[in-house]
Amino acid sequence: MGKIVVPFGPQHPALEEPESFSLLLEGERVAAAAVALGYNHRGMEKACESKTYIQNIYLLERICGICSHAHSTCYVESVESLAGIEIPRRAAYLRSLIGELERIHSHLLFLGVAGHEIGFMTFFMYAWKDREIVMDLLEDLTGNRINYGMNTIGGVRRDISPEQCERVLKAMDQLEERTKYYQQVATEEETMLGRLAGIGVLSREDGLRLGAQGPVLRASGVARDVRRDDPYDAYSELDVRVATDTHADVYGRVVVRVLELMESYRLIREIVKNLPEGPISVKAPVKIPAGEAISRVEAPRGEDVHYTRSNGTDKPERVKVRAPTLANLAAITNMIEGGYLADVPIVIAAIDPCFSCTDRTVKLVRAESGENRTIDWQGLRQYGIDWYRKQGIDMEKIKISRKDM
Amino acid sequence: MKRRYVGKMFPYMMKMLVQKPDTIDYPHHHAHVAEHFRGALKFEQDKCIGCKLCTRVCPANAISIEKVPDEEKKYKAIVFMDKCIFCGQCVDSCPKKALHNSEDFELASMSRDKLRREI
Amino acid sequence: METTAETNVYETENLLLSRLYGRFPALEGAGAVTAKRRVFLPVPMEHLLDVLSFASETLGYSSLCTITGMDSGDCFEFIYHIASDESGVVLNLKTRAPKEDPVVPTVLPIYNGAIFYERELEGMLGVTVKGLPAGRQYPLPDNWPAGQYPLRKDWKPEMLTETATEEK
Amino acid sequence: MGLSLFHMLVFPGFLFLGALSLALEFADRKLYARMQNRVGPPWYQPLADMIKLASKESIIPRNADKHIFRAIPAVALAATCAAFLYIPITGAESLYPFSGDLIVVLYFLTIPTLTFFLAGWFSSSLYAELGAIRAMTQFFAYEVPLYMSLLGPALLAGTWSLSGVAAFYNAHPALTLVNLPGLFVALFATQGKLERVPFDIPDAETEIVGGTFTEYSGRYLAMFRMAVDSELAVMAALISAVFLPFFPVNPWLGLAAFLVKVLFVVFLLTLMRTALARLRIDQMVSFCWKVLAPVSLAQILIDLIVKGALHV
Repeated sequence: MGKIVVPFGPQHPALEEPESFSLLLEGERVAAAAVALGYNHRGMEKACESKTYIQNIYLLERICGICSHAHSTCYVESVESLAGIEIPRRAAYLRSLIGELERIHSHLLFLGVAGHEIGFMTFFMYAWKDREIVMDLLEDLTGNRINYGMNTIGGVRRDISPEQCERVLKAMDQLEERTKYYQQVATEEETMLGRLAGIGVLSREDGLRLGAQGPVLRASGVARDVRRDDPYDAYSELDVRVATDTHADVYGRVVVRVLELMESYRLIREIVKNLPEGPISVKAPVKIPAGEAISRVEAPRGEDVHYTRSNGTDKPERVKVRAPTLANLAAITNMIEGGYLADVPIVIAAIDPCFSCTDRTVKLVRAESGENRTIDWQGLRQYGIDWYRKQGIDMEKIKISRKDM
Repeated sequence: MKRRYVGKMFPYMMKMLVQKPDTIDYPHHHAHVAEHFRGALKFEQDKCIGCKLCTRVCPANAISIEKVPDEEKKYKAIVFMDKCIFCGQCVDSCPKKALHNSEDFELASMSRDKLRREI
Repeated sequence: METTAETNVYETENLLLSRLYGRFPALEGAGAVTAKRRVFLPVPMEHLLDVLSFASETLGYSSLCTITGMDSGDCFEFIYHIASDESGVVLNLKTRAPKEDPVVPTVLPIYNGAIFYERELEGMLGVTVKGLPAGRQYPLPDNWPAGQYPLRKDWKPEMLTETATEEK
Repeated sequence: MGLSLFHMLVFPGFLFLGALSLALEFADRKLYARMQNRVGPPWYQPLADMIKLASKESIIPRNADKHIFRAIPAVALAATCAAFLYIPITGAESLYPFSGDLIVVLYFLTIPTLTFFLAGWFSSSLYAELGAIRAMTQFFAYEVPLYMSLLGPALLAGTWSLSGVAAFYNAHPALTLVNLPGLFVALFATQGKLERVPFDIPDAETEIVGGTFTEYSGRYLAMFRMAVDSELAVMAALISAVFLPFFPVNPWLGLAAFLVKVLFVVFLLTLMRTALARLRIDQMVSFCWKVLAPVSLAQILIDLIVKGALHV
């Protein structure tokens, strides 16, 4: 068999979101890889310029379903810095609490996805079962399972009660025990180790050179963590220990995330124990004074960067978002090339990519591409209806209004 | 190097086999939501003073307040459930607490028209 | 905004600025410390690469957070956000290019991972990044009409519909 | 004539095999789900899936050879049905026993694998071709250990007839213990044959989408699904006939014993796919040649020694 180019995406069962990798294969080995991005471009940065600061919190929170709190925290922090607002300590602690819970749910999600990519569905089911614990907890604390809506300019929107604190601590004990079990499975199960160890290697030098971030970089032995290096929220008062590993492969990335889970449980206990009393928010002005600010937040997938410039009105002049996955993508071809096709899904999954974060950025009202798609979609729908009618099933009788396209 | 096993999860699997399943048979069993869940919006007509602050803060233009014709100081809210992103900012912003989130999350509908609710 | 009486509070930040001023006397006094660990410094376009490589090699600002490109009315403004692992300081180098002929040099030789940030400048603002290898545009789709740059302030979504209808 | 038509179409042929394979698929899926702490599908789910698939539109790729594309699933299904006729069900005796039917069954069972390869190859799709090549590579890795693992017990029994093998172990149940290594090899090889975890490499969805079946849809896919399900039933029946003795004389009791044994084999197969992760093709091949092949060789050796020692 000669060289063939295999499309890996934009629609592929291994990718949870549309993104395209073209793989040049020699037999089962990947000789070269190219990344094509932009399938999820939503024009959020442009949209931010026509919405108020408050509305933008909810818009930016929806950059990503998994690290929504990281994005909204990063944004409100840059706005607070512009407005010169000091948030109450309790609010800072609560932000950190939700941030850590989000990290737990994201990392457990990753563990499950890693199992799925290597065909280990049972591991996937168990990890996601335990992810429900933290999802329920988040629903209890914030009112939603994702897109928590916890942040507002000047603090947080919901306070937590002592009973909720108890529930948090109880869940942490439960999760810690489960995580220890996963650590055992991931480091001792032969078939799993065989698929994780030694693949997708990214050396420390390459990681630094290509600007990798978060757990990917930490698995290559670089202790970089915004929570410690450039503390925000309550992290300046907390003792953040950065988990690193030197395997520099997919296995290392799994180990780092498991260690970070343990670290998050410890941090959450510390936060709940030291939760200061007081108000949860301060009044913020509608119009933000002119200026510029940049803020960094350690999202579950790595460093998240927001830059905001204001012009003195109630709407920002420019909001720039850099999600962690974009930083890691430059390194991905480096990791895929030379490996097996069978390893591509797990190597891609191991950077825990979030392509809707990466592409973020307009709601193009009646844009040409959208118009086009609608026509295609209607044509497809009509085709489907006609086909079923030939089979004696009349879809028209099942009342679906035409407007619901 | 640690010891390696094939079938490490085996004991736990056997435990799960005899345990009650964690998932539920959803449409037949009700899904549980938390106490302060942010679901579909509810509106209390007699509290509304028609300030329309909610329509101004809404990031998704999902709510509009209209005057009830022929009646003094009476307003109705029209919520576009298909646009609503359930952030609850209108609830926070309402000065008279006329809006609140309910625990209703089962909003699927065959028609977009049905998602436009006058409440 | 100016760095005056807050010397002791912003010790690291001011040290950074003085080292930069020492190496590039032309920049003297231009920098501003806006908050803890946040330094903004306007740099003329011709000094940009020199300052970036000095910061990255000598000062340890080895991580490029991102590149912000924006339309500031009469010109394009670019901000290179670079960060140091040791101090956690983010140094923001601001530079400008005229709207008629917007060209910036590529920073790929200094920051190897900058490729998507620079592609984004090309795609969203219509800036020419000199030295960037040819490749697929990002983040806009392949069938995006030429000459449409969404992040320019004079661009409106309606413009896209008009052009597209003409093409039909 | 009428009776053999009944045998072919109703029992133990097409209808019984169909019902059995859907039941086994349900058992497999339910066990899989319960071990993962899920509720799992209701009992009629496999049948509902088949009906739904069969009522969907069948799309044939423009570049594919239409006739071969349509014929292949039917061939796969026919081969497994034919193999099933030679397996003992109600007692130690199968319907049409003859010396050498063990070999015939094994040959019938290679046909589905070949059809998977052909299906992938004639689909003119990248993923399907990759799947086809993987199916072939995997075929060469597990087939030899599988044959050898079944050869050992037959050698000990001194017959090439399945009914003969069954009758022999029914008479000497204790000798089954000698064949345990062969059972181990046969179970692993079966996972390879049925393309299930840890050897679901030819249709690993996260790597090559649908693998060999990528381009199949509608009733042709339904037929393939049916073929895979019945292959599971036939393999389970074959393993239970060779490795698990106890065939009562009463045909009803025999049927009950058959069902219990087949369920047990399916349970073992489900355990494997629940507890393990998918291997890479190179790991799979080296596992088959470095572990399974030596174990099956040792099995033959043990059988020969035991045969010599006991003079049976």
